[in-house]
Amino acid sequence: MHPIAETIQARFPDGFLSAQEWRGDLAVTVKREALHAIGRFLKDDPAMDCDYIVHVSSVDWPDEEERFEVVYEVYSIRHRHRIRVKTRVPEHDCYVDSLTDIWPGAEFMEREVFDMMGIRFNNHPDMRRILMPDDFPEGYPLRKDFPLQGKGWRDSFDFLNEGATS
Amino acid sequence: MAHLEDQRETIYKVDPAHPETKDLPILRTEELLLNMGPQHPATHGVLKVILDLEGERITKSTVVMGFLHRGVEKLAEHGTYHQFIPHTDRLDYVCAMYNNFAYCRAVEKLMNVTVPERAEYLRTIVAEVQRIIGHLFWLGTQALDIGAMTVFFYTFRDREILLDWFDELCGARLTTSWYRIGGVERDFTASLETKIRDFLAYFPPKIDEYVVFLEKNRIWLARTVGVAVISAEDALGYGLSGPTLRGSGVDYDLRKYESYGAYPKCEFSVPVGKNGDTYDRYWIRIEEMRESIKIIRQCMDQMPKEGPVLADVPSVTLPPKNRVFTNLESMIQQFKLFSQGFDAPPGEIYCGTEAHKGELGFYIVSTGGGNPYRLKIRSPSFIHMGAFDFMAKGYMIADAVTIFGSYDIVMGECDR
Amino acid sequence: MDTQKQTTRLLDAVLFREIWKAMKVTFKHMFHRPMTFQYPREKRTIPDAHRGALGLLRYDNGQERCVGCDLCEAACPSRCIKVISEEDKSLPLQRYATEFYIDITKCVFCGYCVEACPVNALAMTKMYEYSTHDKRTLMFDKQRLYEIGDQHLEDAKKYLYAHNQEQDDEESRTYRYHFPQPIGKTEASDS
Amino acid sequence: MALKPVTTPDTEAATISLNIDGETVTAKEGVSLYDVISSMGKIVPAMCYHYTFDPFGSCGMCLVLQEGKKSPVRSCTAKATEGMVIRTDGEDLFAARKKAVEKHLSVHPLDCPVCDADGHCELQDMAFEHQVTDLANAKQKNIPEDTRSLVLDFNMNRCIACGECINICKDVQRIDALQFMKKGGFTQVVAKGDHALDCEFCGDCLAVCPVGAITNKFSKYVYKPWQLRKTTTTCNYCGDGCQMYVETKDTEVVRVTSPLSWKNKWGDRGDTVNGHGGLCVRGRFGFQFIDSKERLKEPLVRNETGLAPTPWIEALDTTAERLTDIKSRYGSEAIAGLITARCTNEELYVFQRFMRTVLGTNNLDSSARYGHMNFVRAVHHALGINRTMNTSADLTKAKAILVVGANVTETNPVASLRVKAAIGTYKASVIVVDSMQTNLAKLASHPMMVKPGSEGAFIKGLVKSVLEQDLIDPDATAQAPEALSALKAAARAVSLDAVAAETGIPVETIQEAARIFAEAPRSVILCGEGIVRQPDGYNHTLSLVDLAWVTGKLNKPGCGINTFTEEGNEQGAVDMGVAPEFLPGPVPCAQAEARQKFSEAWDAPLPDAQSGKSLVEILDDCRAGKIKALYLVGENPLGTLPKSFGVEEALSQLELLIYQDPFLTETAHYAHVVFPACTFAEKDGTVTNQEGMVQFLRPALDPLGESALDWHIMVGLANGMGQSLPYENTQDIQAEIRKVLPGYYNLGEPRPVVADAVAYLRNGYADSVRARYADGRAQKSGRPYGLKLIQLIYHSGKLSTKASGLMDISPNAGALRMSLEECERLGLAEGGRVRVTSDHGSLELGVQADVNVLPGTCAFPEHFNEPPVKDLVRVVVDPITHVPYFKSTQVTIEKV
Repeated sequence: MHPIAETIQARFPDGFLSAQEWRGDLAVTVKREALHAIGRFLKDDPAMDCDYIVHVSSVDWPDEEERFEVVYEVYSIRHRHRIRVKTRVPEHDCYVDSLTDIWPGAEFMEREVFDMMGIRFNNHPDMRRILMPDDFPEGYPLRKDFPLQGKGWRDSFDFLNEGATS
Repeated sequence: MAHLEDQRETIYKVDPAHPETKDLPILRTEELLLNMGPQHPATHGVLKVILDLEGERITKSTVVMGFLHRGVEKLAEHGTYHQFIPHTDRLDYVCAMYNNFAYCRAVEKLMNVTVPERAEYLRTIVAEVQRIIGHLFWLGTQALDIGAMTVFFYTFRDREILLDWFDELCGARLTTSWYRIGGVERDFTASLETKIRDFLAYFPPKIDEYVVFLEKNRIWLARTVGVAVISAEDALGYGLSGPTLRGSGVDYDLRKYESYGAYPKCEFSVPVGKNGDTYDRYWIRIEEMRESIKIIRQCMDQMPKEGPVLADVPSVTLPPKNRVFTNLESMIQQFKLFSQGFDAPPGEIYCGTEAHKGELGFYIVSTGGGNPYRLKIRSPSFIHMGAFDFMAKGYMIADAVTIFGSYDIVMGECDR
Repeated sequence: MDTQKQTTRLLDAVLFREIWKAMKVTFKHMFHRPMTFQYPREKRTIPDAHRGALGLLRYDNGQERCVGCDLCEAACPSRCIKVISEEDKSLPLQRYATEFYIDITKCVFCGYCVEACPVNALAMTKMYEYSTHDKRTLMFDKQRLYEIGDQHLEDAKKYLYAHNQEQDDEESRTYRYHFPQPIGKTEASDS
Repeated sequence: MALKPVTTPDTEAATISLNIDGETVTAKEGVSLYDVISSMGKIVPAMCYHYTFDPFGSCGMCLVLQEGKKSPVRSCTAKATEGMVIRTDGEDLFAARKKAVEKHLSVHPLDCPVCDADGHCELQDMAFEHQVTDLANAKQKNIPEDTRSLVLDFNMNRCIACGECINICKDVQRIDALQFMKKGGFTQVVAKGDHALDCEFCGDCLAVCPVGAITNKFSKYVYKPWQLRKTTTTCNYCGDGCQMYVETKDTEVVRVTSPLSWKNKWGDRGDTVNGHGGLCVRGRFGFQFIDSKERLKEPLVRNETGLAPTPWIEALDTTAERLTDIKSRYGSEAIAGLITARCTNEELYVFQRFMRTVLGTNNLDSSARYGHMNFVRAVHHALGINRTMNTSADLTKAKAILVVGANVTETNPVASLRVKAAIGTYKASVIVVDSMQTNLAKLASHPMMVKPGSEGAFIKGLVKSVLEQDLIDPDATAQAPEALSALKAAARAVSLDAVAAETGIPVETIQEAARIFAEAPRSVILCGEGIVRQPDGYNHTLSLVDLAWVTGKLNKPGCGINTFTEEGNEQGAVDMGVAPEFLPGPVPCAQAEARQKFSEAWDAPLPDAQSGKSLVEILDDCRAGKIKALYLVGENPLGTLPKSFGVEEALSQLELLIYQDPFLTETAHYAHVVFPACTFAEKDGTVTNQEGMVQFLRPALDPLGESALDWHIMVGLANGMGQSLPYENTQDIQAEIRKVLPGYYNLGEPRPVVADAVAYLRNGYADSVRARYADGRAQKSGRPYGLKLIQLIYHSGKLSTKASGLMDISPNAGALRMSLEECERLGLAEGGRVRVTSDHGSLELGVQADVNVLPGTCAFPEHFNEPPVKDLVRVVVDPITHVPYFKSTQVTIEKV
């Protein structure tokens, strides 16, 4: 296992779940209860020193019990290493602790995750939609079960369809 | 911001951070909400910022975006990897080539495809040309926003030369789609090479010209020096990247430290600022253009004269067209790749590329098959906007334009 | 040194030297040839590789190249192509497109359809002036596409050569083939 | 057959163990090595392999390395033996497989762009997967395309000679219509004897063709697989309920495909037919009616000038108003409703609830009345069950099958594969009793061609013969010894000689049949339209129960009595209580407990149990003017029943005829209101097949035009009448059915039924059996020929006549089918015309020789009304079940 993953495992034996390395990327899967503490550790520990937040993302696995995966990717400018921290949340209890207090940039990225996937973040200063309108009623667009086909506004232009069907 | 519940009218207090307000007479003032955008010429697209003002000072700003949200990430899930390239053109529509580059690099990492050497050089040259275009565009519009109109004409004139060059290279000026997974679509022709060499000779004096307009200009200095200062630590915490981060003195450039393309074979330096203000970010961009010229020149000299420009991996890259006409196996390859796409291995990768705005990254989750299961675009514009409130606090309304101008935002990329 | 710097700075400030310097550059440009051109009167020369409006092509003997294989439809990232194909009952095994639509309002001009076409029936031309008052006319149908192809045949060929879709005329004739005849028989059927 | 695993349930092969890729596996001796590998979940590429038939070994892809052998072996044709050490992967094998693909590619034409299989082609997949590039010495065949067949085009340039089409036709369908032939220097697949293909057109060859060598003519060149949206739904043409994929492009149905395909070739070879998953000609090629131009697209309401298009709201309002009016003026009894059994369970359920609670009438019936009701009522009465007793797997494994009056290969072609598998794989004895030379009779071990209308006599003969030969099962009869003696007493009225004379089967043969049936460990009875739709169908079914009971075949595993249904959901119609005598369940309508339950569930009183009229009575009452309003959902009595029955008068008497159908049929011309309904491909819901399996219908298309789902229309009418039915979507209805019929929706697998004959045998059995076995021989008619209205494999009811594909394959010839001998005897060369006279009319029509028709019989497809042969028949109504019989009569034939 990658030394960084080993360090995390040693520090957080309960929170650490697994580590994967593929194509040179290190990804660590942790329990969501431990996410905040691990984030704090990655930021503050001099050996980690991950001061730069790269992105926060989310993946939807509708067939799995813990449906959503929240992905944080952080980077250390000094040590030049990149760590991806992933955690899973079930759909009925869709909360993760926000890491905004550790990396302020997480605010916008987490808002985007909330907007697109519907995962909420505890202690987030401003948990609102960001790209979709605030009153967007139709759910979360990047979920796999978001309806793809609908009667869009283009369908109301008869002339566009006339040619195609006649 | 002061709470407004009981005190709808507040007495303006002297702010220790801005001692110049000391001399102002104490007046009764009201909090003012100013709605800037979404259709404002200086917001580079459709961006709305709600500014809470105390007098002319910004106390809080709320960014409202998403006006150009097209669900690109969702679109990616429903097309093949190859089909997504034209969509990347439309992220940062000013610098399509770099988006293509970043995306293709990410997919190549996923597919483990090695790009032929000549293609690497071609890609690097075009990417650097694109960086110059991006910086020229930024310089012109930023100067225009601040009030210096002349620079705009000059930078756009030179940008035009390069766009025409793109047109000749790939057939389009902006929406290029020239990069391919595993290489590039088309090799340089002799005339393209001559043109780029001509440009290399033509351009450096022009940079000096722009600098003449701005470097000592007292208005420019007044509007940029000490405006939107952000410390290195904060900048990192906010995830800023590119010139915006380097302006704060952080030496973080993926071209150097996670080198790719032909960059490892080129010598160039990464300009780093000191003060983290708008002026430093301007200076870095000017210097980067000079570095780009160096890189292009080195690449043109080092580049192998002959060679394939697209990797020959039958399971990923398209066959040459003339083989499609005559060989069944190439015909099959053509049909499979266009109708179903290539079969990506299950896994996930993140690949960041140093675009001229900052780190443009693609996080791709694949579960096998021809389409990405999830594709996340880490777009610098979006992330930079996250720091806007922090950076604009305490500055004047007029600086708002300067600040987001200094991130070089493009809403297509910001909203995706 | 310090005093000299101070003096320079003072003089800069008082004399607005930076303005003079900038003005010098500006005045120099008065003697340059203008970069702009007057569009409707003057036209840009468009490079061969330019990705303009799409056109459908015919073989030299006038036969439609398109066999209605729908690969362009599959390749299109913006889903703007619609091909309806059918069997040509007069010639068994002959498939052709009965209808071919390109919604040019949706087209992103990426050229993937041309790249995909296994018979090089599609090509992009240098035509770009088709603005209209009526959006309906931007739904190019088969007839319109063949008209474009016929009118801009030379441009279309140049496009194909520029993007390595075809070699030059002579060479491509040897491997150009018609369905359903196998390769090698094309010469005979061409003449 | 050597490689087929020895899986007859009686014997088990010895077990061996072998090592595959380092893992030790056990397998049965003698099975194909390939099967052993695939049972581990490893898929070795193979293009000619399909689990439904024996390995063929032509593609050369399934190479594996066996320790001790230098070169790779073909795993499909190699037998697994003890101690083998096998490697299935590796660079060398990859290269060897690549070579094999190259061999196929090098002679393959360059026509992916025009090929329909492109994108769904195994050769493409293999070439791409094995990264074949730069093939040397590629050459092309130039074989002209064979377009002679009506349905399939053969392009032998693309053929890779995998033989899948030939094998599946031979081994699974047992039709054997295709063969290899060396022609023009190439081995090609051609129809037998190099004629135009003329077979059942099940399309299995099309489904398994891994390349585009066999093309579907009805959708040739109009699609590419990647454009199509695939919807899994259930075929609605017959009671088999085959799963199928309706593939649509935008708003048109392009083709129908089956789970059986080359993509789905790694199944359980132990039980081939179970996982066959194919379709018949109707399911695969009869899809054109779905988006037919003839479909009704808007509601029509009759005004002075005729039926005029009317907006939905207005049409519903008028109809509801008029229904309310009739209800208040004449009472609920003056309203009746008929529904077709092609509707979903949900629609049938809503229909009966609508009729019973909103209209308050018990005058409702479904098309299950035309035959299936005989079977249901008989087994309900005798055994307390409501449907077929066996699953399809039982059929395959039966040792003796008695097929009485069931032309299964024509009416239910996919179900017939089970019987074919029993014949072919397990060598079952099959006794086919029919008055036609059925396809099954040709394959059966004991074909018995009886005279028309004598199937019932044959059954009695069998019972008699069982009793005579003392083949009685002592355990079964011990339950009710008095019933056995009653049966014996009753059977005295039957003489085997008389049976032999009536049926034309010698006594010895009858006795042999009885022995085979009684002595086999697992015997199954199949009865079909030749029993349940013919006079006395109810009694004949009861006689079959007698037969099964005395031989002890009622409750033994793998034994039982089964029937086949013609329409997709006849079983569902019975289960949903769409009959005057049944409530959903089905439970008898008079049962107080059930009445209480449903009355509570529906929050409305139920109409009187005795007041209900069945189909025939409804039409009679219409004619008599007692019924004033009739609601027809997909039913077309005018097209179905003979003219002599007076449907025309009945319909013209009505004050309000509401007609709801996808098509404007002849009945619609009498309608006052016509509602456009959807076809099964637009519906969402479930149907119950003849096995009792509840399966999903899923919408492949949006409703065409303004047509609406049947239950939507009923809910709309109910709303218009001021009573709302609480359904917003199909799930609501399903939830209610789940509540009132617990356990009904166990999807995918039918609930086992347990027959209990004891109560029946102990109560009044003696009287009924005496009556049944009393000499009920039909009066000898003076007319020598038996005329049968038969079902064709290419059609189903009248629905299939709207499918242009099926009409192309089997147009209405308008000719009477007669045996060759009879034709010759009457001096009728092809094209001659005859006058057919029955007691009820006379008709002149053409003649067509048909090898399947026995001498003394003539036949006409019931699907066509032109010329109106059906009008020659008079309706006979069963006194107990009220089933109308009008499928056969006696006629005289003269040459014109």
